[in-house]
Amino acid sequence: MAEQNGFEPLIIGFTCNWCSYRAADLAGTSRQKYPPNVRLVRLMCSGRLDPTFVLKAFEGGADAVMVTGCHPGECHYLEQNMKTLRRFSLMRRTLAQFGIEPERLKLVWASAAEGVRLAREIGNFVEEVRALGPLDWPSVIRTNGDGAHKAPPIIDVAPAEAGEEVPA
Amino acid sequence: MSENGKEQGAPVTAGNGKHKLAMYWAASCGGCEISVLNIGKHILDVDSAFDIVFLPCVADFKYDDVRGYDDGYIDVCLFNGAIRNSENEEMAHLLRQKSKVLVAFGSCAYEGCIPALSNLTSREATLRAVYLDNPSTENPEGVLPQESTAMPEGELHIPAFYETVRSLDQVVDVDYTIPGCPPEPHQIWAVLEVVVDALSNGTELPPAGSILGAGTVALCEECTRTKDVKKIERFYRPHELAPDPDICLMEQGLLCMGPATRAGCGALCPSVGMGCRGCYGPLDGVEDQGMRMLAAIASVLDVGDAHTEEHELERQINEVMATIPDPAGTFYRFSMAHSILRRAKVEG
Amino acid sequence: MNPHKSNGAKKERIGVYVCHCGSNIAGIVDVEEVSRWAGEVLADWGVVVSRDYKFMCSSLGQELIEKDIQELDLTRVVVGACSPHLHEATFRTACANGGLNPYLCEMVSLREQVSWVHTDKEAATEKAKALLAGGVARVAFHEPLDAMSVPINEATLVVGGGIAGIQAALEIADSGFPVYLVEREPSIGGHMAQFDKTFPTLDCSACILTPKMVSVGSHPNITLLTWSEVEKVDGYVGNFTATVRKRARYINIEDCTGCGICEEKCPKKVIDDVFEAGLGYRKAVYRPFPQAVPKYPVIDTENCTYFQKGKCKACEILCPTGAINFEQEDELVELKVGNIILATGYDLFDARRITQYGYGRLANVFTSLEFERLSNAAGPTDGEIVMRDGKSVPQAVGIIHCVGSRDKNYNNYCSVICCMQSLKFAHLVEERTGAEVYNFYIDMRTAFKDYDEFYQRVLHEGVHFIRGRVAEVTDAARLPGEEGKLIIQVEDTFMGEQRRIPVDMVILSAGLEPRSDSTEVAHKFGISCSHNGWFIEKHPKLDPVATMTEGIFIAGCAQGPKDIPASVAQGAAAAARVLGRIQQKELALEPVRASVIAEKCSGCRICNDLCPFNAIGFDEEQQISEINPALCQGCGTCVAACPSGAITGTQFSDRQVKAQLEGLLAFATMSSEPVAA
Amino acid sequence: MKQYGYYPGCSLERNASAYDKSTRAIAPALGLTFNEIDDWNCCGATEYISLEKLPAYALVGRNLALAAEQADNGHQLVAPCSACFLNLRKADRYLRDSPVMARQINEALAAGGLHYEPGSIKVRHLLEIIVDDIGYEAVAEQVQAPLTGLRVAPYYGCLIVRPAFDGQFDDMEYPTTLDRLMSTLGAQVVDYPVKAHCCGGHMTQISEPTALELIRRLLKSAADYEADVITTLCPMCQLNLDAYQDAVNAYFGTDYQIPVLYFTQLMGLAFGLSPEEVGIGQELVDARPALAHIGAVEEEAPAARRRPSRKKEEGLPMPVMPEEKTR
Amino acid sequence: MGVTATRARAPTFFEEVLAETPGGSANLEMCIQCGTCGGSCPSAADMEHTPRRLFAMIEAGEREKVLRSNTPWYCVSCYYCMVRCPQEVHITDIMYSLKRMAVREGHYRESSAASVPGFSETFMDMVENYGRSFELGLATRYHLRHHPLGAMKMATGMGLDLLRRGRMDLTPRRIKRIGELKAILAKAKELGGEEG
Repeated sequence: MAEQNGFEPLIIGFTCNWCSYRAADLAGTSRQKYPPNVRLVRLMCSGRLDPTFVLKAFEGGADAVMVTGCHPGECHYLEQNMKTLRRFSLMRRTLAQFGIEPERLKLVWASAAEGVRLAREIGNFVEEVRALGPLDWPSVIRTNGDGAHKAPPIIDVAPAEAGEEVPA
Repeated sequence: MSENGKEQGAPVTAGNGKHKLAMYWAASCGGCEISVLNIGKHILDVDSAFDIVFLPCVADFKYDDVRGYDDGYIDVCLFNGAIRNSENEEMAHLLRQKSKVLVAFGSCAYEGCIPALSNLTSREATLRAVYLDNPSTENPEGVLPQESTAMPEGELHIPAFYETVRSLDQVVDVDYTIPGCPPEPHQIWAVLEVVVDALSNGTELPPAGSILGAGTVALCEECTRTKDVKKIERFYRPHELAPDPDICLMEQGLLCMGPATRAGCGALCPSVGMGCRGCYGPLDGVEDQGMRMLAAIASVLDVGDAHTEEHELERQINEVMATIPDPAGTFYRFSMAHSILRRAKVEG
Repeated sequence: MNPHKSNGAKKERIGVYVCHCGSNIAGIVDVEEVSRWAGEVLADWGVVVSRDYKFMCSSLGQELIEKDIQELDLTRVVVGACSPHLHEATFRTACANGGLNPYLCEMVSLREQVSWVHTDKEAATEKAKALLAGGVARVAFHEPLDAMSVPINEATLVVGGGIAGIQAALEIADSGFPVYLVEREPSIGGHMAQFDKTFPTLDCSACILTPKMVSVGSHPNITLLTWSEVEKVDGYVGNFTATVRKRARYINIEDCTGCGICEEKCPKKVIDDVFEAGLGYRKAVYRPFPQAVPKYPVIDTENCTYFQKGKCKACEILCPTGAINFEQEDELVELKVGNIILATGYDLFDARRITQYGYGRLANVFTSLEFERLSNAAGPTDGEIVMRDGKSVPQAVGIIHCVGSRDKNYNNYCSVICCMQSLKFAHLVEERTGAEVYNFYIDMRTAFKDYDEFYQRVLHEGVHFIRGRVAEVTDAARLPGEEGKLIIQVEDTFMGEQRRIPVDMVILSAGLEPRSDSTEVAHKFGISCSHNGWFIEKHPKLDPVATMTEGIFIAGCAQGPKDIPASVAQGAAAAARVLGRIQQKELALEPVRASVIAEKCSGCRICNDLCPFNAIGFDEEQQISEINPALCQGCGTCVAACPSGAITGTQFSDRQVKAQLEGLLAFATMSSEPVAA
Repeated sequence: MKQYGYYPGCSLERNASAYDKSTRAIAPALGLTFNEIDDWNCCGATEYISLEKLPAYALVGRNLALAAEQADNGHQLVAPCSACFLNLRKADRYLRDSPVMARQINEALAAGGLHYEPGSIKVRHLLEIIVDDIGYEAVAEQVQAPLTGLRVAPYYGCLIVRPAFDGQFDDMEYPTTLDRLMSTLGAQVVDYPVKAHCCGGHMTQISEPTALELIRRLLKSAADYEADVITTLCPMCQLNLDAYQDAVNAYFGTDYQIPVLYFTQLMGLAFGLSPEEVGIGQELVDARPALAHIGAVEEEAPAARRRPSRKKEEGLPMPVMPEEKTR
Repeated sequence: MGVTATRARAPTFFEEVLAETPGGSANLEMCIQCGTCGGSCPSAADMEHTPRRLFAMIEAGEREKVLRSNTPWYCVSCYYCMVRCPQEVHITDIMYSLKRMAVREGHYRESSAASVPGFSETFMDMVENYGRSFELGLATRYHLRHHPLGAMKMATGMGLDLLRRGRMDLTPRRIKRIGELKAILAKAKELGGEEG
């Protein structure tokens, strides 16, 4: 993987509002250092994670995605993280079929008290992804896909009334 | 939205006063044409309203004839089939140029459909499968199609076979979409009726970009089976069990894409005990039919107790998830080209 | 993706504010650059003003936002500062003051997630930009929301009549509001009623507890339901409906005077595994103990001769007021309450699980609870500390700490009370029998007021302390002098040698465990409990008695092992929280909620079973699913699960998250140039 | 017929041939078929691993690989020797736990043209399958000559109950399965406290005094509880208790004469097999006098040895034990 | 597993011990010095240091003292310590690790258990040459080498009895494919060498 020297992975991390986001806060307040490659998105619960978000991250150029939440049995919404765990299992298998190494999708349980652990996990993950090399989906679509992707970016869309985004 | 699109509505007639209809098949199976014929007696209404100016399936038109038309000469073009090779792409551009209203007709043109499943592998692998590895293939010299072949008479050319199958709207602007594999005849007629009316009486055409000939909620609404709370132990392959005729198939452990699929077909497959395959595509606001279905399925698969030891928990869950042998092929059977990822990453 | 591509479609006017937080952020992140960049590059995305300021949370900082909203008529605000968990409220208020709906404000954490965790200034600044871009892209899709408010029913349900529950009930009742106190056993009092002395002051447990029990029994504002259990709970904060099963006592309490004749005359003697910890006996009709509240006995049908054999009725015949009623049946009562306090207490670790300590096999091995009864003046031996034979007084006694606690094979936590309890035992044995007493401990944990002083006192009394976790208790004599004794085998870690210490009696300081049914109870009340079964508080430090479920509070050992003072404090704390709610009369709820878009729902019912708070229902009429906003806690699991995109969630809609993702990735300076696959 | 792979181990070839003989003798009655692993090798006992790590695991690895290779009769491998049982189980468990070691061991096995997929063989102890797979009831049905009157001290030793490398089948401190099995045979079970204590293993070769003390503790306790015979399920335990009994007597000036028999021998006798058929006579401490007690009227066990009953006239009740409910 | 995480500097003695111990994690870093091991050990009386103490010494990096200690050699692998340990430290396995390290570095010679590895070595030769162990050969050969008197005892007393009752072979048995086994062990040693 010589051509990947100096490759800095870009990672999107999803956190739940109660455990893992607070773990990230704690990592901060306790000045735990970790590489800047991860950009966090806060959800209320890991159960909110629509697998579509993961694809959006890859499509947008993320090299990997980290899903975090409360430990099983300690979910602040009782058992919703179990749904996350199930989706995760199925998602990894599906992504593998798309030629995306399952290792690019990581699940980390972190309680609000585990700032140190979260920081360490992030550090390790960045190294794991560095070893995997870039995913760079845009170019997958370019090089493998004979043409640029034309799905309209969300930002162009004016907020509709109640509904979700308008049809592509 | 295309330039030509802007001129819609102004009734344009030629010679015999009939409108010009074209229908083309790119990478498709021909089912769409048959489905059009299946509109039954209305075929006469179509005939009285339209001149067929291009329809390779039934009449011997040459591409040059089309090239000869003025831009926008064709009033309505029903384009079915996905963009699999350079010929498909070329024709897409040509027909776009020549048509006032270009309709992505059927699942292939709309979202890639079965041809696009090959996006999960490479062009090379596809050719191998077809020309070399296929048990029924007799090809001792291992000849593969070449884009150009030198013959005594000179060079022969065939279209370039693309790595990735694309949907029509990924190549040219599309005015309307009629989903389905194939679109249901009654839906086809309903759409044509509107168009004919608009063209001849100047009535309002549906807003550009609309999906026509389909519902706005999921198939379940059309499905007559009784639905209850979902708690699914595991999934079964269709051959593994004979489903109860009245209960929701999913509740019986048969994977049904109905909840993630646009209504319009009248829930044909479920009505005969076969789970919906998803050919009418995702609903408004759902960007990726496959992932949405995945999320739903995984949420209702009733496995895993939070207090189990973590590895064991993982094992149990993976075990149950494994009852869906081919997730990508199942969830993206029709929408691969239109999915967010659009294809698999293939090394080399 | 090209950030400069026209976003003209956006008509939002967004204001961006980057906080220095003194040098906390500015020390690592080039805030001026970030704010300048946002102003220029993100202009396409609707940013009309971008400022940086020393302390955005200061009143001046907030005024900055308010002024801009009014003068530049901003429609959205993004603040890049600390964690939203600190100051989201602050800036929402600022927006509100400026006349903008507070929920149109988005916070980006540039301190906890950037400056405090990164060292490379350039990388940190780049990341700050990306995070800000995410916030700006996201905020465009925020919707104006109004906090929803629910009325609070004045009545409170307290579950569990131990000291924590008693305290909570009294606090609320004394403030003049109605309380229902539900207790599973025939009497309130809990474990504390079983004790003789309480550490470190050694004052008599009964003497301090009984008065409280009595006032609970007689309090005009307290409805006491003993011998009862909560069967189910419906509704949500402000108006819960709890269904309670009042098990038949077979006593007409309006006639019963509590004279105790029935108990006296009942021919059926049973071992009392609950109150006497299996060390004493009770009758088939009984009150656990003389000071029981209420004073009415219950008939235990499992053991009652009449219920088993169909004859006897001694109690009925001899009851002076004819209060016995064999026909009585369970009754279900519905309670309407606004708040619930769970004080369901703990179970004692089952010492038989540690086979090598021989409990249950070796007669003279006792558990802490057994010893409490043994040493209790009102106990089976009237406080005589004797061996299992009921007569002989032990010459040497070993007390083993941490039984079932701090042990990964059983419970990995410290049970908190055992050290002090063991010291108490040591003192009592020494004082009453003069026996040689050995304490075997791993660490002495005598935190809190006057505890270590008590340790000093017991040391002074000449009790032996051996630092070492006991390996086994055996009656297998090896050497002369061990015959007929219990031998405690242990490494004296200070000597660094294995020792075998012969004693007559062994007391196991068994740890505290969650109630065996704690998970079911948690489920019933819709709160969560940790993997070992303790109820989980909303915040371990800052919100110790609230739970994630609005209107449900926890107190005492149900939340984790603790001693009497701590339990009382929690009971009072929970009461205070509830009283606060009651006084407000109504409660504003965060409007982060999911809702079904009726016209998009096909009624597939995939979502119906996903909500642990039972917020999702099915409208048989219209054949579509619907969400009760008061029950919804806003986790969004159903939003992600709806296969037809018919459920949407405020504050976390698909579009908001996807937009944020695009923003975060739009300036992917991290990623190296695409490597052709 | 239940099929199992069979790993006798070195001891059962000679020193413990009585164990092997009696095991094979009772198998038919219980409907058990043992298929001996072809060309198995020593498990390394406690010695090999004291000097080498990888080779030690490779040594065991070969046996597992062979068992897997010859596993057409089921993937369960029975080891009557507790030490072999432990080594096989432990190796399998650690290979599962550490992929790195699994890789290395398979690299080594490859040198011998073998391969082992960790977890593909389930190692069971003989007692385990008799109790769990066959069951007490089935055993009871085979009893022709109940061991009435024989006071048997069941001795488990360590390695069958500790540590639970692959699921625990009995209490690690105070096991009861062999007790139940013995009472099923009609014997009077001696409930003595040291039944799972250590026999010293190879300590006899390392520091004889240490070993003899460990053996003495067992003999003393069994004697205190007036056992006629000690029954064991491990060749090493049998060797130490039996062959070193004289040495103990000599060293401590005691006079223990407690025969030590394999539980399979007692099962054989109860099933009506002749002493010869189950290899009686190979023990150094003659078992015949003790076995003469069989059929003798059951005399009361000394009260002191009994656990006080839960409900006594005077005195405080005892706690209920779980097994009191089950039994 | 902070302790086992790879580090730039050379591993400490503590880390070496962990690395030498097979399986998942030996949890030695979790030891809280409670003494359950020392209390449970049936041969603790004859040990120079209780296991607990040994662990403290390992933590303190007392390499020589630890590897010179007779403690590991007196371990009878009864696993009482391991199953009772409240911190799930793999004590018995660590004892084996220490034996191997002691032999590798020759420290055991200075221990009171100096002769012990001899027995193991003899045993190993047996196994490596025949594929099976062989009590008589083992015992006699070992005793002849280490305490001749013991050999006498073997040859006369107990040994003879065992022999009479057909419980001992005079000649060892060799497995069929001894070559295969030798190849496997050789490869394993080679790999072990790289690793160690």
